[in-house]
Amino acid sequence: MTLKVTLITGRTINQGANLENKTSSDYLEATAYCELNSKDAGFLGKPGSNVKVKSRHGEVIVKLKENNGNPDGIAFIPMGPWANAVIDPDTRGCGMPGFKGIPVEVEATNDRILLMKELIARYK
Amino acid sequence: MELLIKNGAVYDPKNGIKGDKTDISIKDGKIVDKVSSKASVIDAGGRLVMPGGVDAHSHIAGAKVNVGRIMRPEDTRSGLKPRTKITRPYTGYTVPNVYAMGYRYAQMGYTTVFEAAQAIMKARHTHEELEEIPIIDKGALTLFGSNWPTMDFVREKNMDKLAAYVAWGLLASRGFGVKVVNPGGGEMWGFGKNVTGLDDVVPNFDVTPRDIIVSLMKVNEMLGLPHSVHLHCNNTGKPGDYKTTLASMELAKQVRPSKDRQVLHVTHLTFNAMGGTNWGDFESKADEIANFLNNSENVTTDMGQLIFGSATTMTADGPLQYANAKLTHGKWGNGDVELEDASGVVPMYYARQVSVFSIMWAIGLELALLTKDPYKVLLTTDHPNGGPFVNYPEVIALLMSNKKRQEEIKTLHEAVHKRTKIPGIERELDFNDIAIMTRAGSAKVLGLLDTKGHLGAGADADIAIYDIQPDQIDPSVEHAKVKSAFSSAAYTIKGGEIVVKDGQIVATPMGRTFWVDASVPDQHTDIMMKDIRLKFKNYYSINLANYMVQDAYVTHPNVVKAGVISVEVS
Amino acid sequence: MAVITDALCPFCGCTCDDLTIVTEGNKIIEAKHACKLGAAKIMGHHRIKAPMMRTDKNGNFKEVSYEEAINETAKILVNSKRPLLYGWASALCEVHKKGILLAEEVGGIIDNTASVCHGPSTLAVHEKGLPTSTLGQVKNRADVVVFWGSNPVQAHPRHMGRYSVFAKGFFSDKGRRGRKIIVADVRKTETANIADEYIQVQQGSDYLVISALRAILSGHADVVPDAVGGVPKEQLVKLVDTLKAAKFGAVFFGMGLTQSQGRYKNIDNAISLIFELNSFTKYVIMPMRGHYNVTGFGQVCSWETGFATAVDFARGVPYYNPGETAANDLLLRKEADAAMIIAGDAGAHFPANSVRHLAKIPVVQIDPYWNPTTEVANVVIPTAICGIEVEGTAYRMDGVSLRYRKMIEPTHPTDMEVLDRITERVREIKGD
Amino acid sequence: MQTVTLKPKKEIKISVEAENISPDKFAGKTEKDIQSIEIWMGNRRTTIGELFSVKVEGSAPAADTKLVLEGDFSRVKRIGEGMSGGLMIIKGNVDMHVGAKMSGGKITVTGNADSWAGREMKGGELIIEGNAGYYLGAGYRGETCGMRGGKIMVMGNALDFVGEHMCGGEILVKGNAGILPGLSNNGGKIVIEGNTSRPGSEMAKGTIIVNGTVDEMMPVFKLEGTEAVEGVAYRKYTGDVIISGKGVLYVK
Repeated sequence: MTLKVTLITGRTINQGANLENKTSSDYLEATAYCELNSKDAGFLGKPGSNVKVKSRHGEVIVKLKENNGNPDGIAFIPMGPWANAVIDPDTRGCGMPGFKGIPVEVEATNDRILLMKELIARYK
Repeated sequence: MELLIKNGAVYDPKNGIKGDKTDISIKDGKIVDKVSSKASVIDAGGRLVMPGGVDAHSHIAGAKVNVGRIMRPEDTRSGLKPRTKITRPYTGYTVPNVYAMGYRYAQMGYTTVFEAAQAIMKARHTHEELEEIPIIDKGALTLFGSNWPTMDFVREKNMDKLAAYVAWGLLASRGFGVKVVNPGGGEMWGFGKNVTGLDDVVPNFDVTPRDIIVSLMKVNEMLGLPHSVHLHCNNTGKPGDYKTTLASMELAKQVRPSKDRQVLHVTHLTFNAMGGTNWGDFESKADEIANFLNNSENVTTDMGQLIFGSATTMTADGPLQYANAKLTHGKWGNGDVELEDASGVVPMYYARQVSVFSIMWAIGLELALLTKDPYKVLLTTDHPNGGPFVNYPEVIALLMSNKKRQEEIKTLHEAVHKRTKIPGIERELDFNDIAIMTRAGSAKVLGLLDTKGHLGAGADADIAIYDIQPDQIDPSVEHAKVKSAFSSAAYTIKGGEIVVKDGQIVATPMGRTFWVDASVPDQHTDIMMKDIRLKFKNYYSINLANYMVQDAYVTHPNVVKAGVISVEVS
Repeated sequence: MAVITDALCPFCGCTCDDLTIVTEGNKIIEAKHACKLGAAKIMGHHRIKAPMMRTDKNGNFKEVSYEEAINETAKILVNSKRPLLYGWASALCEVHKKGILLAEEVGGIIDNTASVCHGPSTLAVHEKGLPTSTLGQVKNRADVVVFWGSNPVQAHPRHMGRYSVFAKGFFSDKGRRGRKIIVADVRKTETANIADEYIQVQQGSDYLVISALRAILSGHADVVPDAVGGVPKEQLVKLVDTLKAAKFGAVFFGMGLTQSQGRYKNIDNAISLIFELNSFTKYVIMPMRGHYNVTGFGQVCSWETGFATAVDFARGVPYYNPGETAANDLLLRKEADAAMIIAGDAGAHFPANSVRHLAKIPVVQIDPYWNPTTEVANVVIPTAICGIEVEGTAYRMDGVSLRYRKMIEPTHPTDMEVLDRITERVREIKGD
Repeated sequence: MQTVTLKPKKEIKISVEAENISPDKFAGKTEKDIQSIEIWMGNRRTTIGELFSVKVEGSAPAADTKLVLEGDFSRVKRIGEGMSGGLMIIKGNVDMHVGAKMSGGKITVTGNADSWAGREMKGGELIIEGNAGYYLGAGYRGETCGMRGGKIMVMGNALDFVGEHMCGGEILVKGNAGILPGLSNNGGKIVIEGNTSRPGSEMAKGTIIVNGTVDEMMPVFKLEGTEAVEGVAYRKYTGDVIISGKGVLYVK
């Protein structure tokens, strides 16, 4: 099924610890995932399975994770290239793109998560 | 390198020269008795020659100045001048960028400027900015009036420890002198409170503003610092504050100066000579302050003249600034510094037709005109509190021309007639008075009169030539010409180098930073440091090892030595 | 083996200055007292070895000399009509000064990573000012601390211990027990888990909630509806009482405010709340700055140009208007025709469309590490790591400047050296 | 009457700063004069003649000068900045700051205008037949006053912060407006025919009328009952109560 939720992005300690280590699998582990609470995640699959996150602005494959700190309908992806594939680029006259509050659709997928280099290669 | 300035109408108050045609010889950055025939020559052609201007109180660098810039992009977009091959871009009016700061002072013939307040903990920032201000010599006064160690040592009545702390604090901040702002009030503002007068007790520290001021004056003289204590009084900026100002000035009688200068400099009197009980019955009490100054020998002041238009108020007086922000309903910057002091920044617009501002405009002028000795009242605008320093020529013209004052008064709120004395004051200052208030006097107040503010042999070759001939102008009538000449120097010479010609910057050498290295007996420092180390262990949010300003931030130092001497306390 | 004490951490805006660094040879073997973030950076990762260039973005890099890479960089900048010089946050103030001079020389736009972090906080300061203090004031005095849209457990791990939650000080000798901790966020973060009170705000509604608090504080609870932004009115009324009861309150905010609906207006509103709370008791507010010296760039840029960031030098005088002159504005509008990215990673932290434009224009990267920006760069110049291999100045999140120590000797030229050489080459090409 | 027609010679990608395109700057000038007027493209100083073809008919003072801009001006900023009189028709889209600080005359944009249209406007008339971007009729960073006088009409939609810091004048948006219109309003009148959200925050003075739906109301207004404005019944609110504001917000 397709779950319609609001996406926010943000820092995490593992994302930060791998900030200078972005070609590594540790960085991918730390940033290429989407957190939902277990109720929302339950509609999509098991934690650790892949999901496709789609917005008006793009789509990206990331790993599903559970975090029950999230209220219903709120998805979280750590800041980084995977999150940025779907965020709202509009700077709304302030210079700041929309990293939080993006309507997205999340669905289960068998597609694999792109490596950092592959992800950026899409933009060339 | 040699340079000879011929045919100048020289005003050099320290050396008693009042408009005489005197040649000035310059060699290797200093004024000398004579130069060889190889010297380059500037023919001043009878034009006005003065020592380079010296400003003893201006906010030109550091945390609160930058807060002003960050708060005010609308100010930054005024005064723009694009970069040239010689100069970086100029920006801003009340809060100029570092480049405009140096260029504009030099263009007015000023060569030495002192930043009036830095907290030790934020001194590194002050010096980062000072390092980027071109041309002028500069220095910064260090805040001591609400510092926890100050209050501890005052409470213990241990002047040796206090002197050791002041000496160490000057070294830590590369500071030039002791600034005291609303003593005790800075600490109380930590909990949103304030002192209301000299005898309020600061909770937890058990000292009064009176104790703090007197103790700091004593150790200032014990250390024989070049400058005296530099005081921003308690209650500043409130109707009726002149009483606190007078009471604070009285305290100076308790201490004898260690040098040929005052023991207390009370700053920006426009904000401290206010009568009345509220903004409704607000009136000028500049006459009472002037009366005090006329009968006292150990206190000096500066005008802090108000300039109509845009200003940015900035001071370590945190509670005053919150009160100001409540009046303006506008932006409020607050910057308390742990264990040391407070600070605040509030934009202001001084409109002519507002009674309070009309009266404040009169206060600065009254003070300068009613005080007989110009050495006792320096010309400042407390930049950018009363207004930006680029308006000094306007102030000079006002002081030299009653006609101009009367023209101005016509445009002001009628309160200026009823609640000030300015309409009836006819005194007009002459070029010698102006040279004192902007050169010799400021240098004397700072304790730098040996090398600054005069044109005798041994002085720094800092010289301004203005495009007016004193014997052919009547400043009383031709005040516009006077203002224009002081706005744009024909020549500014800094350390023997021509930096301004016909009002344009032609060279941008780096000036020096003056700071005071005061020695005290090692055992006093050792005892004092025990307390300081505890403060860092328990209360500061950084380590002692990372506190003091390193040499890397003072790349062109001019170190003035001082140290413990015995002081007579009457 | 050598030991450096009182060393400063070059990771986040806390700039902890109590690290003990143990080195052996020219290698760091231990970073005592550092948190996970700081330790990761200090202990280091794989570095870019040598300068690289490629003629085509899909082509391979070839290693080149510094001289070649610097010459190419200068050519790219001089030929550009609208160069963007972006990044700067993981560099020292000494680098910023040189960067601003270079931006002036090439008529470029200089912007820093605050653009996607606390840039909106600066816009709010233009509106309302900033009632703040140094962190030691919070440590010594605070009895109420609010984290709004910020999550120090993940982003500033030692903030709570050193300054805000557990720290003990002169008037706060009870530490955590003497403080009320309030967290307002859209999800229950790890920081919320240690709070005394958690306010769950509906995503994008912070502005409304702050206005409701201001209305209640100003005695107008009557106009506030039963719930605002998902928060029940009773909870808001209670929160106002708690805030007012403080002797010293501090509000720390993060990207939960700067990046959500309303952007800087959320902070603008929060600053007004602080202004009004000061009529009752003492309050300060502070942004939780991310990179260790992102604050420093704003300081340097302000004293050099009068504007804190996003400064356009195209016409020789600084012009400033985020929304028009910030990095993503330029990239999304496809205005920039060249970019130099230094000490920041636009490739990783900009939206896809901005990265797409970077992929189309000549890009120079100056950085110690290989990251997504490298993938879209034409020229890559590796440099020494500021704050580890290079000493100099950085500003803590509260505006306290500190001098970073050198821990080990650099194996690459410093950013300062590289920028000096680029500027020199730019002047030669321009014939100045 | 003088008519000047400008057409871009080629596609403009790098932003052009064109405060010199205004009746005040063109009045009484020949084609050659106008061609040599300075204009900036990115960091390059160039001329109007380099970028645009110029056709001049007649010669007149600014008040009787009409500018016709044909072609793509969507990367040309600051057109008509500070304009004091005359007419300007921009046939198509235009970039940021069109009509900024204008004090008189009339500008018509037949397409869309990007952000800051009519910034700090003092007088005159600005008509945008398409959509407007952010900060329509707003101020500059840090200023306390945005639009002070004159009239702006947008036939389509406008984005966030319409009339921020407005101190006078009138703005009419026929379509929808983004969030926070009339923010920190200190005078003037804003009419939004369509929908909007969070109008009138920190409003001290002035009037805002919303004829569509208000998605989210600010919790800072006092409901004063209903009132008819030109025969239409509205719920009338006053506020912002936090700052004891005397602003009036009418919502249908």
